[in-house]
Amino acid sequence: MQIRIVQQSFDPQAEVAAFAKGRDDAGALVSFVGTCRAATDGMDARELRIDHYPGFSEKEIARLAGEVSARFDCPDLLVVHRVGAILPGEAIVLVAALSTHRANAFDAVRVLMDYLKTDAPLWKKESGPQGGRWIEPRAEDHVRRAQAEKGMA
Amino acid sequence: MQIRIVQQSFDPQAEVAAFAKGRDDAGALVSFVGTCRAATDGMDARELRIDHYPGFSEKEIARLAGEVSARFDCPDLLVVHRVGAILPGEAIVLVAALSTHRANAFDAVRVLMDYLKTDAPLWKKESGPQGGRWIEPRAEDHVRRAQAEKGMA
Amino acid sequence: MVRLVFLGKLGDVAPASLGEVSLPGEVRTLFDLKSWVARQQPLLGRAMEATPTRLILNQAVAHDLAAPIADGDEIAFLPPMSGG
Amino acid sequence: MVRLVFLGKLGDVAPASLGEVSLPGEVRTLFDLKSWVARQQPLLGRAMEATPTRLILNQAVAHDLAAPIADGDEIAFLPPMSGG
Repeated sequence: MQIRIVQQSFDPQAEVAAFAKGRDDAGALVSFVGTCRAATDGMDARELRIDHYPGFSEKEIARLAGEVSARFDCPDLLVVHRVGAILPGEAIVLVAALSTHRANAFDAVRVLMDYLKTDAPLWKKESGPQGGRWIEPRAEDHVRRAQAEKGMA
Repeated sequence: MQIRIVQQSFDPQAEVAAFAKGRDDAGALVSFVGTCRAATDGMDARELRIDHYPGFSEKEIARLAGEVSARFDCPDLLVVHRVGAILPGEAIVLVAALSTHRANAFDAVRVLMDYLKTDAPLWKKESGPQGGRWIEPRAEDHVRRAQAEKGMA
Repeated sequence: MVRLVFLGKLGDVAPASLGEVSLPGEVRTLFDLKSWVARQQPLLGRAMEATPTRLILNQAVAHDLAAPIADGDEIAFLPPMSGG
Repeated sequence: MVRLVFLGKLGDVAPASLGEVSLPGEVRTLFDLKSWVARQQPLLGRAMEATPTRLILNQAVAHDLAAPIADGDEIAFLPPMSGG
């Protein structure tokens, strides 16, 4: 399991390539990349800023990943989460899983993303022409989190 | 929608990078890579060979991708499928989806993989020390295909 | 003359000579063709019996084996698929 | 002296002067601390009331606000998270 919080822009495909390199024992690789969008909810987001709580954020993300890894028997997980000021087009989060079975890898990546949305100690602020606003999980994120918990993911 | 059948080894992360390049309108990118494993089901697979039916295979995969794309409102799909002789560690299949919503992208990639396993006109043969054997979809592949069809994926 | 294509495990037992064939006059439909192929090549006939085999006529799935075949057609014989 | 950390929207309204504070003797628990902070900085107090705020004591989630605080502790105030 590899968990990293990074301050600088990162190349998600290069991360995935490094993660999967030499792993010809695992036939299935699933990855998710969340990218800073040019426009969100009709707002022209010029910049995103993500706060973290050094030490605690890493530890909590590792705990969430550990839960998901155990539940789906998928030890090979990678999480890279960007913090700081992020521009449109830059990657925010990467979650990847390697497994012998594709169902486990799909479940692990999807559920871990659901967990991160509501439970990762990170705080997102969008800044645009109308000023800034802090983003909080939407009702659908909580619903998804609850479904993921119950195994309906 | 991009569908490609390739005869030569390909770099799945480079394909995903090219697919997602400049797409800062789509926040979610999900990808699946299936790789030729060194060992399958206790058999030491030295080489995999995949036959295809030129023209028809591409057309059928495009039809399956079109169905999935419409069902999950996810027009941006990429499928790269290797054919010919494949060595352990080489990518066999890449499916990727770009979307504004992660749920759609996850569903599209997962269900398209389920479809490809049973319905893509491709034929896999494993060759190892004990000789060759043609692979047919397993019972679980058909179950997954039926579930995917019914929206239980 | 018609062109025949045998995929997967059927390709392993189909001789190259079946690639381009002149059919006798009584072979008019896909059903006739399948029976004729099985008679010509018993090994291939048994392989087609042992596994569900779909026929593709000019690159389109043939749902009706009563479909007629004509000179210049391409017919493919597909055993169960295993992509992905 | 204790170290206080305010995250997200709470960080926007917390003055830098709250980063390192000497607490009066009657501030013994996390509950006391939260009330004291709200009295010192009414804007921050209102922000904490308006949104569910979790307290973290020395990098561990504090489930019990009756937990005592001691010299050298680090306490973080967390509004709802939004990762991923």
